Amino acid sequence: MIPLSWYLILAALLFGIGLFGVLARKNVIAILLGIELMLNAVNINLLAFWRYLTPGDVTAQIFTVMVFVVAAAEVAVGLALVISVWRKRDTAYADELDMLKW
Amino acid sequence: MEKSLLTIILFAPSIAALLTLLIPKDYKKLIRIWALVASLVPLIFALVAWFSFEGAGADPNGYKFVVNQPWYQAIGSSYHVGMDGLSLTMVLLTTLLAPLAILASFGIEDRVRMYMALFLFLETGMLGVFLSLDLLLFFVFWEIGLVPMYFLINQWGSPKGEKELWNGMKVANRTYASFKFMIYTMAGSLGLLLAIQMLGVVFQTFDLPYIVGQWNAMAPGDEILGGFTTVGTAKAVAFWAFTIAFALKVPVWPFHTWLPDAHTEAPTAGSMILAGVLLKLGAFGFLRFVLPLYPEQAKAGANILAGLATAAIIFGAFAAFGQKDFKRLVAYSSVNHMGFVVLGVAAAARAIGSESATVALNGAVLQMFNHGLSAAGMFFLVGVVYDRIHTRDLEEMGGYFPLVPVYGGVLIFTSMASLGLPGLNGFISEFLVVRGAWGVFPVWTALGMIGLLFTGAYILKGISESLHGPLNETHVVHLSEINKRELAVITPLMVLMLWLGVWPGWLLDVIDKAMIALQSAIG
Amino acid sequence: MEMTNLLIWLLPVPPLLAFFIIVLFANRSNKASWMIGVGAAALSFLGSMVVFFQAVGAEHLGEHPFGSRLDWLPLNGAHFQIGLMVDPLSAIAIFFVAITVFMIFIYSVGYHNWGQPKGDDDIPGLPPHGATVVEHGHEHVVPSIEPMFARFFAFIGLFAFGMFTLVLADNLLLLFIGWEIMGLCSYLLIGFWYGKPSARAAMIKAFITTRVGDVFMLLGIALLYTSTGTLSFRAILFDEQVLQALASTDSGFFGLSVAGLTGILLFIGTIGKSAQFPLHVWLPDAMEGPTPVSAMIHAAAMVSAGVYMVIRMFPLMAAGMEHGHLTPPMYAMALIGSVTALFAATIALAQNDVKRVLAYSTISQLGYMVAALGIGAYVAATFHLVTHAFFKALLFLGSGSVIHGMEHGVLHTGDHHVDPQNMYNMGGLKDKMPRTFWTFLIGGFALSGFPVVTAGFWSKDEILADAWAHSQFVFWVLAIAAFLTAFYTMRQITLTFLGKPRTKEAEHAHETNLWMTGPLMVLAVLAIGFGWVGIPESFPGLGNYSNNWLHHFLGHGLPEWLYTEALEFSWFPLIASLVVALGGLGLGYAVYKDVPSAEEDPLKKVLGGFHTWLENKYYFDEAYDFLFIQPAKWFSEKVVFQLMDRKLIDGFLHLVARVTYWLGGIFRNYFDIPVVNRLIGDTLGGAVPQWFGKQLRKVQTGAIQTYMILAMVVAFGGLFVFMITMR
Amino acid sequence: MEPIQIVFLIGAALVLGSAVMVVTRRNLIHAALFLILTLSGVAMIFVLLEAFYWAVIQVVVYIGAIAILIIMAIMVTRNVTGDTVKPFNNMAVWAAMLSVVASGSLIWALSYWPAFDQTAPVADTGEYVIRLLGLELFSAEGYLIPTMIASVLLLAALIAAIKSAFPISQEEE
Repeated sequence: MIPLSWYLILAALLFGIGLFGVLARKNVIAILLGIELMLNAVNINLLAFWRYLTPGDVTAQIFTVMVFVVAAAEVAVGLALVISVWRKRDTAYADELDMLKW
Repeated sequence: MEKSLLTIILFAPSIAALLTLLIPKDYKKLIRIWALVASLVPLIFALVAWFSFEGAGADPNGYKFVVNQPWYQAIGSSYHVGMDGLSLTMVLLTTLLAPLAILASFGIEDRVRMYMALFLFLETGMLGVFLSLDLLLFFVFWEIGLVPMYFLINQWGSPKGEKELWNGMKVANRTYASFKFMIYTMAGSLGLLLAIQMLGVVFQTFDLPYIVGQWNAMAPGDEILGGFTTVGTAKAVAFWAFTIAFALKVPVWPFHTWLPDAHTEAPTAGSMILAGVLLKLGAFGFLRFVLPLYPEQAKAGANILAGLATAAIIFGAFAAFGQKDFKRLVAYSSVNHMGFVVLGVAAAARAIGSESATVALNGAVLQMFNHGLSAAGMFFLVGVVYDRIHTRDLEEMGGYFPLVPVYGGVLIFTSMASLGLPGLNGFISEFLVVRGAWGVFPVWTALGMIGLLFTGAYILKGISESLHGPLNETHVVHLSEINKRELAVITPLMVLMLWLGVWPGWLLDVIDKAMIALQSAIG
Repeated sequence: MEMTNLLIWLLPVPPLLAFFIIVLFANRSNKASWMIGVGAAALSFLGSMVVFFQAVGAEHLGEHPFGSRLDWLPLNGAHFQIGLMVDPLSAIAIFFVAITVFMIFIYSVGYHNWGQPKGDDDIPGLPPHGATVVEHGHEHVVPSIEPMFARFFAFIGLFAFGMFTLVLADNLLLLFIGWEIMGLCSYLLIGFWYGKPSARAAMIKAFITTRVGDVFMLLGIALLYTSTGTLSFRAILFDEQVLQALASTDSGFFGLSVAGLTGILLFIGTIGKSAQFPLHVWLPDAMEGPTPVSAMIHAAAMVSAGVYMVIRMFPLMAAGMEHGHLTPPMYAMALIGSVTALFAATIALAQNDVKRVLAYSTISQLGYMVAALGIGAYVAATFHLVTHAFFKALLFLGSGSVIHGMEHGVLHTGDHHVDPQNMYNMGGLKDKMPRTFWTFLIGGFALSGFPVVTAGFWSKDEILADAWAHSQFVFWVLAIAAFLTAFYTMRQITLTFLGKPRTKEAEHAHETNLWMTGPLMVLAVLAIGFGWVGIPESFPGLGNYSNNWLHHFLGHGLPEWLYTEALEFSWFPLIASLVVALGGLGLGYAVYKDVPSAEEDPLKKVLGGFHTWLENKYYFDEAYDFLFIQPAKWFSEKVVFQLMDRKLIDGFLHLVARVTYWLGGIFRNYFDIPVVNRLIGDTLGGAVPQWFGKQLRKVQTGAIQTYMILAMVVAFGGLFVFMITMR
Repeated sequence: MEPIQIVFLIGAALVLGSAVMVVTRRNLIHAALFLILTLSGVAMIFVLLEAFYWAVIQVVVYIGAIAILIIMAIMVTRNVTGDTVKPFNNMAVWAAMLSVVASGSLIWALSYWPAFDQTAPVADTGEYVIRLLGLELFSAEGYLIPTMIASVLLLAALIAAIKSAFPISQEEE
């Protein structure tokens, strides 16, 4: 039998890897990949909680639905923005997009 | 549905205003159409309220569709809204005029998005005043209405004209007018706010029906505020605070000079709303707050109020007759017409509970509605001409009738409604006011007839100087016939004017019941 | 009965529908417009005749009039009702209204040159100038169609609607509604040719002057409503208790009873509407409108409405009358009516405009009716109202025909400086326009009261007989006025039709077409025949063949306590009326049969300087302008607006602003600038925040990941610290 | 070591290993391919959690749609093979440290939770749950409004994506 902790540790590690990707990568698409990893970690946690704590209730699954929706929307908008930025500024590097600087 | 109806009516415009801000500012057409469609939402729900009003359940105070939720619990204020026949009438007027005014301002090209958003916010402010049953909530909405109007006049007002002040300082007319409007209303609001706070301290709540019940049950000699003063004194002071605030808004002579300035300088749609709805806020305040809260003081002060109302009727008519500026003429006509409302209210205050009082109140409320229609129509029609020839000077106008026969017909129709021609709406309300006031203030009423006579004079002056008279040749090129969009604005108003003139029963029935209830609540 | 009650509601509807249909749909088609307009008038006419003859056949119509009512205004938990009603008075009224209105509609088709080509340079707002047509190779000018042909029929339809509503109303408020609608229509129609400055002035004058009366009348209505709680004619006028209560309650104004005050207020309405002295000034100017409008205003509708109203309210006016003592309203009516009758007749003597003479004669005749009512001659007043409607409509339409004929001459000669309305430009038209002449002659004789054959004789005779019985003063004034009437009527006929043409234009005048002369002939028949319904039973000779139908029919429409039997016959008034009528006519012909031009008017020599006064209508217009209009303009512009609003009220506000501004300046100069700005602002407000800003600015790299790292450091660093400390 | 635990460890290793590759590969195409591998691993974990439905969704939505979308975006924006620039920004070290702190503190925090070492109860996780999920999603007492909002969000995202990815029109220039 697998204890709940294994899943949580897996999710935490996956989250950490994703976070690193988001913080450290230059390419905007790579950042998006990191975000996907983080969202997956969340999903693992949600489903693990569901299975171990409230298997008769579907609230956790509802949240999973929401995470999926957010992920889909985020990818769609994110990629569209990437393409738009690419067209306008000819770059896909996050650290070059610093027009907000003082 | 019944529970949330008023909330929807109230906040649909402001939500729409927020959404308007999301549309990119260059999509002017989209913004206009969106604003128009959004402003139809409250209208539709107001119609729902209208048709379900008879069958809806009333709370013990006679209000329907009531919502009462805690809002500002620490000081005992709550989100308490409700509707009776009076507010139903006013809500109907507001929600009807708002889409028409927005449609009328389709010609605006400058910062359309902000304009429309302000307009929709303004609608929420006005509706809030009509629906609030909580004094603090009422005051919040009362003030909210000011801000958009200030900017509408200040930013989109007529760009021409300068006024020289005492120290040689020159300001644009619209700046002067908007400032005057703002300061004037704020000045009245101060006393109003203090009086409301006083009530709040005494009763630990701002709930209007509760306060009305408690307040009138107290003896004038009772000490309140920890022995600081007595009920009688407090009432007398608070009565004048309320009265002055509302009298400024109506406006009653001699507090009226902000009105011609503001109306003249405001953009067309702003004038429509200003005359059509904003003036009604003051009159509404008299009916909703002053009469129930201070019946004895109102009775005592009624004579003064009636005198000022008569002065407004007479001097408003004279001043309108003395104008060369078409828009200012119409603006002064508002002073004249609103005088009848106040006269009716004053008569009712003096003779509360009698048949005359009911008739006078019916007349006053109907006059509020009617003036909303005809004044909005008149301002719009003046705006139509102004859009084409860019002047409001009657002396430069003349001879337009053969060039624009449809416009001419519409102008004559609307003018006649404003003049109070029988068969059109204004007559019935003026007749009812005269009938109600005659038994109470015969001398004031008789003097008011001078005003009624000069109403005819200034209306005919407006018509004859613009439509008839020698043609100004330079205007011929610019003057085009009223277009379909403009007709769409004025047609609903004209239909209502005629309908109310021929068969006012449908509206008066609601008003009548509300006015009887109002008086029985005072006792 | 049920059918009739329904039919009554339908009587005013066709003209109203015609108005809306023409305005909304048919305004581009002249043909559709006149057909709709005339058709509507015909429908109303037919319906009116049906109702009228049913009313004549009904028994006890006075006690049980036709009609029905419905709830209109919800007031105080109950309803204010409006309804339509046909009692003897309304029946008579719709009879003459329907006929004259119908005739005027037909006449208008011809008058506005239906069937003629479009004018060369006609513009809306001015009368048509004529069109050039080429016929058989040479050009000539013919009359052109009115440019606003359709609009005319719309307006006049609304006018007719107003009058029908007014005469059928069963309460004062509905009557007032019809009253004011006519006010609007007369305004629109008097100013029909708004391109003429005189028409513009006249339209406003008409509206405002009548409105002076209207606001008083509105007060009267409000007073009556306040004191009785109803405005229904049946409930007020036919209830003796109500009337007595009104008559015995003090109103608090001038010692009048409520009934007296109401009566006088309502009568002021009539003074305005029926152009009685001193509010008569608008009526002569109303000639600026097209002639059918003049006929409408003078005969069928507008001014008749005023008299109709006081006739209708007669029981109220007479409330409190005991033993022949006149009540205050009746006294006022007798006085004002007789003064007006004489006063207007004198002005008519000196007018040269063919329509203006008729206008003053209208005022004078209305004075007759009002005076008659003032002395209690209810039936006689009504009788004269009806006969006057017929013969005055006839005269106006006839004069329109004359003007049309003259305009024909003007078009022929092309000399547009010749005024086609000036009687001194006419003469000898008898042979050119025979149909117009004979009908005009009948109308003129009826107006003068030519004995026995004309309707005017019978009605005027009855008024004089009543006056003789009740008030000598009124009798003598009216008798003099009757003499003057006969005189100026004959002067008019002589100058216009008899003798020789004085101008080329008159030589080329031309009889008008059947559209116009047809209605003239119908009205001529009525101007003679209608008199026969009211021949007194005791009249020598003829009385044997008459039962004085009108007196019985109308008299029973009054409440019982007011009903009086017809007067005993008396010779003196009869002889007097014979003398004044025949004498006036004869003298008029004798004096004017050979007058060549206006300068040689024989009256000028006789009256001297007074003639100038008459020519200028006693300078009433000038006096009103000086006394009321200019002061009102000055007061409005200079006093109310400039002085009161701008100087006083705004001045006060600016003073407040100035003081505030001054106080603000002091605070600024002596506190804000030295203390706040320099001391606190420049050091604490300036230097310190600036330093912080410089430091913090470094964080703002603009790179999103920097921000994220910062955020994460806070979040997870916080969690880490939390774990360490809380473990 | 139970067999199921070994399976879990294999799955976990797959997930974590390929995730590390995702965030470190210089070539974005490779990174994206590794992402697919990670997502497959997660699907496997879902199977172990008896969330079969979600495993399927994971494959369909993430691998089938999202991953493909990302690959296409990469191809649009970059010369994929010749990516010579350094993949990390100059804060990579800080980021790595932060990530470790984040994972560590999360695990550390969770380990104090009583349910941390709980084992799975026996439960019906099959058809019944899917049915319940459907009912809850679309009933007014349940989560209808969030569902609606989510669908509106998707629609809005769709419109926004179309709008912003569209070729630059004249007015925006």
